[in-house]
Amino acid sequence: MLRLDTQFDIHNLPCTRLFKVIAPSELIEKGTAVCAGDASLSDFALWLDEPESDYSKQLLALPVDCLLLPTSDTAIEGFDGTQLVNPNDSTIVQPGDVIVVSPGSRVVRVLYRRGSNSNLLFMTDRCNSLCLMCSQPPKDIDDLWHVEENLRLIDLMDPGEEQIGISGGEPTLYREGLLEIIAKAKQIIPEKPLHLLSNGRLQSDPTWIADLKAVAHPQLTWGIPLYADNADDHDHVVQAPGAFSETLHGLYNLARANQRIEIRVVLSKLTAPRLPELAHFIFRNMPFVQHIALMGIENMGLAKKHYDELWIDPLDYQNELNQAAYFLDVRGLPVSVYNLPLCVLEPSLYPFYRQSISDWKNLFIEACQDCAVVTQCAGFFKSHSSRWQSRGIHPITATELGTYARRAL
Amino acid sequence: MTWAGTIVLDESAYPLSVAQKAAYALSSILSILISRQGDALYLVVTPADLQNGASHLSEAQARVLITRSLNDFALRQQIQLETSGLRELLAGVALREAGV
Amino acid sequence: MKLISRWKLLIGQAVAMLPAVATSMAHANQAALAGVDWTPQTTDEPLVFKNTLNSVDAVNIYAAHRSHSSHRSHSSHRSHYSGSGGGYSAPRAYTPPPAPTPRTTYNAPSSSTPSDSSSSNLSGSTRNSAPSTQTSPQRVRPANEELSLLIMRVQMALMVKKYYTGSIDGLMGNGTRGALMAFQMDSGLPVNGKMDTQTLNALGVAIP
Amino acid sequence: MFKVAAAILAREVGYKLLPFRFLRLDDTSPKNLLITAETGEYLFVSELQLRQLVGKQLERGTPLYKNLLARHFIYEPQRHNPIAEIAAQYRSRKEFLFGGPALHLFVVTLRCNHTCQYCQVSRAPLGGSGHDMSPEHASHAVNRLFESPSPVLTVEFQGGEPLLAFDRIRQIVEEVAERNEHEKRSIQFVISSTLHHLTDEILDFSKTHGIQFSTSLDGPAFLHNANRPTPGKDAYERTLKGIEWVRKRLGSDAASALTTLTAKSLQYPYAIIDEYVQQGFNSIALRPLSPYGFAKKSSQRLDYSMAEYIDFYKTSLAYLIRINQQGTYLSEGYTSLLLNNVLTPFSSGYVDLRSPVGAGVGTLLYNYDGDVYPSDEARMLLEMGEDGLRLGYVTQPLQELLRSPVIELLLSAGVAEALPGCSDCALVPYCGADPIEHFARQGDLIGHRAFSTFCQKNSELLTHLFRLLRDGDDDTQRVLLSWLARRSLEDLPVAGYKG
Repeated sequence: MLRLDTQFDIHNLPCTRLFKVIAPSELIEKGTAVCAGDASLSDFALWLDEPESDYSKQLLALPVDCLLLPTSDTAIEGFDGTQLVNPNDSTIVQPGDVIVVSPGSRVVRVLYRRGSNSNLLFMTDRCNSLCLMCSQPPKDIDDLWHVEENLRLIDLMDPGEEQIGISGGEPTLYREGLLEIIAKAKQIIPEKPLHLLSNGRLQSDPTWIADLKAVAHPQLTWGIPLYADNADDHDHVVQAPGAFSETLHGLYNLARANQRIEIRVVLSKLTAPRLPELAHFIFRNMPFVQHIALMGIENMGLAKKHYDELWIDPLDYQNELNQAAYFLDVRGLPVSVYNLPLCVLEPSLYPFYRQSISDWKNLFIEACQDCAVVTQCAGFFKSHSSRWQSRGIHPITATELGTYARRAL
Repeated sequence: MTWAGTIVLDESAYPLSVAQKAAYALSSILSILISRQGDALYLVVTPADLQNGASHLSEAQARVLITRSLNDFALRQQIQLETSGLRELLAGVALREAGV
Repeated sequence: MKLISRWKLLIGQAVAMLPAVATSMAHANQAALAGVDWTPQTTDEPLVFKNTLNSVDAVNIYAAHRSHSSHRSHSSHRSHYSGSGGGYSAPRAYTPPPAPTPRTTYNAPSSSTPSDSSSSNLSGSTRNSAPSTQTSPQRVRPANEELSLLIMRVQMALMVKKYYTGSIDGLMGNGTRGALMAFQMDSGLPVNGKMDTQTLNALGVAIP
Repeated sequence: MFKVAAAILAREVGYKLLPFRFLRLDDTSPKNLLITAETGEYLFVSELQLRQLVGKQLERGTPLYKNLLARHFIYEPQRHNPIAEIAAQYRSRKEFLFGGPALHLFVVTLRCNHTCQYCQVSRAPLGGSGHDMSPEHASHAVNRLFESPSPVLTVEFQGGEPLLAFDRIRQIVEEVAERNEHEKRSIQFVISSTLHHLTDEILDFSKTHGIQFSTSLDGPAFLHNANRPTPGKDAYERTLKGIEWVRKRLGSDAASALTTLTAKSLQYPYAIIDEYVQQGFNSIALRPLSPYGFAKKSSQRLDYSMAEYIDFYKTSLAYLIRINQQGTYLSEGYTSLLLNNVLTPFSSGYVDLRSPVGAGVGTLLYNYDGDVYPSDEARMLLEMGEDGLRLGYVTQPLQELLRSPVIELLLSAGVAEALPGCSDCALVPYCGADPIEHFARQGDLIGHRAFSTFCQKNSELLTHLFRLLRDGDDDTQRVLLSWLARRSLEDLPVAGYKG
């Protein structure tokens, strides 16, 4: 449950900067090769956890632009670059991470966390839909600067094969920037799979086909939400008339561009009743999709406002979930169930269950204390509240565990 | 035990094509001769020659069958009329020679 | 294959070819189509679905589906079974992503306007108003800068190993060279005062 | 600014019909009408619902309304234009049109050691001469094969008993393999054989080239030997020995078998199926006797009505489903193909269930004498004394063969959607056109559907399957799905949405 931001005392920061945090030993060993792309010493925030040592003092001569002193309350003399000292929580920022700092603020944000599988290129707060359950409502602002920041962030990431997300808002609103980012990712971090969340509406413009074919990222997957097999229901969930039609055209254009596609369905009172029919629609009309993710709802943002319209106890849609998942599975379309506590799941669904909520985002509640499968359970979102709690939540006993395990064979 | 019956149709309700299709569909059990007099179609119905001596339909059964078949084909024609052109268009779009 | 045109024509004329029934549908066609934009976009290339149920052995589909009137091979049907009911074909290979990409709570840097920040020294260049889809070329660092960085890393490594107490300046001066030679001597390496591969390896300085 | 007025979403939208067909299942179910859309999506509805649908009286927003929308029976002009989806489904179902002939049959010899009464192929005695394909003709046929643009090719050797002309097989396989080094097609070799004449040499060669064997197993010894007389009365034993040998040398998947059903066979559905279980097969093909070749002449003794076959099929299917439920995986091949057509948007590629017709368009047969036919069956008609379904000679280029008047003739009777009786049939999306069978049975390429055994067989089998899909319990559905997906029943603890 590690947060992605904390506060430091920040000294001598002239402008917004991204820094790659690096410990001296790693700097010796790898130099700038610690970054996947183009980097120089000035991009580093040198991690000095013993700033008073002679060795540290001699390192002050290095032409790095920033020092990060996790254990110190005060800045040290003899260094004229930026210094980050006195963290609120010294565990948040660690060597290898990429951080962003801005003048006039104590906040240090981790844009890239070493070793995490949930790093994200955040594209924009803008969106052209307004989904009833949106966990982070869009803002109508000009935030094109994210593009530049993400391009720089790609350079400073570690090389390696962990997945990188691209999200928003709606990332395709900044089409040129998005394509530039995908192209740069292909060049700098080709070994990292990209997972791009988009509502697919703008891709109804067929000129995307040639652009995406030209970029030809080898490991890009589009995560596209589809909430119904008909326009009325889908458009209502995303609060945008015409969205269903646009998304379908978008999905087809992505298929024409040979893109990998995942369909994402957030389970709510609006989507659960026709989930089997939606599965049918997906198989008959878009069997080219690689994966269908059926996901429990997160009680964040707009979802809270629309509680009455959205909330359904997951116990009450297990049958639909079961019908949909096996319908797709038999027909060769891979299915996953995300974001539900294991104890509310129909045991036959266990083969599709993924422990999905990222580690910094999930939690377990009191009822979980005696549960035998906490280590395999996605748990709850951090935002969990009793209002959104299934009546089926209970500790799973060792006997019950046997039932699940048999299904998992 | 054979019989012959006649069914008279108003051609505005059951066009010739509908009567012909019904006759075609039932031809393994019934033989239906169609003729036209004014606005009316005359369907002369007799049991078909059955090879294996299977029992013939009664005239009443045949009437039920023919009426249902006529109504079905009339409904089909209505569907076809409403969707005519679409089938051809779909085939044209779907089978476009994408570089074949 | 010009045959395709012929098939299209035939399928298109899916009006029953009953004797004497061939009524012209031309008029009705236009009536039905009027008012609806059914004209597909010319860029809309028709998609063809790949079979998701037997994608692995789709290759043999014709062998498997040979006319039943002659001997036909079932082998492709069976190619995923073992003879007596062992392993069946698995669903399409797919490793689900470990987790859905989470949404971070993220706001613009507070004290600078977006345009300021986009032209800040994040990458040292001002963003073009019409960005190209190509990636910006990698900055080519001058060779002497590369060398200087390497020397700094060597100086740091020598410092950690207590051979060097001078400044981390990226210059191969006498102090650095002397420290290198001392390290080489203690490590049983050829004593030449040079940053050769052997020496860098021994210092734990990786070169890309 | 993103808020959408509920009034806009809920605005009045009318619907229009898309092309669809309906069929009465004539049973007591409240949903006894099958409606099928142009691309094979289907629903079961009641009489009233059908009337409402056509009469534009359906209430918007009901589950039925949404199902009809999602399955392309209706559309809402102001909401969404589904043409791209329908076109993709359509094209996927007709995908076989885009490749050219993919199945190439080589009749390398007419000689055979069997004297099967029902044999659909004419045959020559073992030592007969002048009944083998010449090396020159074989080379020409290989050229024709590669003139087809199809990226996937199947080369099937037939006879007679093709292993009696193994030298020719060797020549053809080697020439094909050599040319394929730059052609890079995906090519599968199959030999249809009794397996009585296998040798180590043949098996070595087959291993090298990945050749598979297809044989006939008509049931237990008493049935098989009765159907397939040999001088030694040991056809069953020799074929079983062959199957064992192939499995041992080439792997358990390299030998497959299918069944020919005589009137006698129809009395033994359980014995036949048990034999396949016992011999470790995973698939059985219960095919009725064909109206071709010798089988037609001896029909007095061997043939049976299609109605009798259909009864046999239903009995067999019920038994197969039962033993599958008990843990033995054995699928029925034709059922699996029909299920593919009903339950998926994909083309099965199966030659006899194609429209436009598979013969010629998808299949070519090179006869031992250099003649080229659109299918196996067309050649048999010739051997029976019929004439006229020959495409040409093996020395002619493929383009020329495909411009033959015979192809024109086949096509004019080979598009089911345009055939009388078929054009209104709700089963046409799953069925095919078989003008050659109609010619053989009725003397006319189009034929009359009311008297067509092809139509009787497919419509009754499909109707039976549709009833099972509608009414069958979860365990029955699971077995059918396990055949469709070729997955173990244990893999499918739940049948999932019925669709």
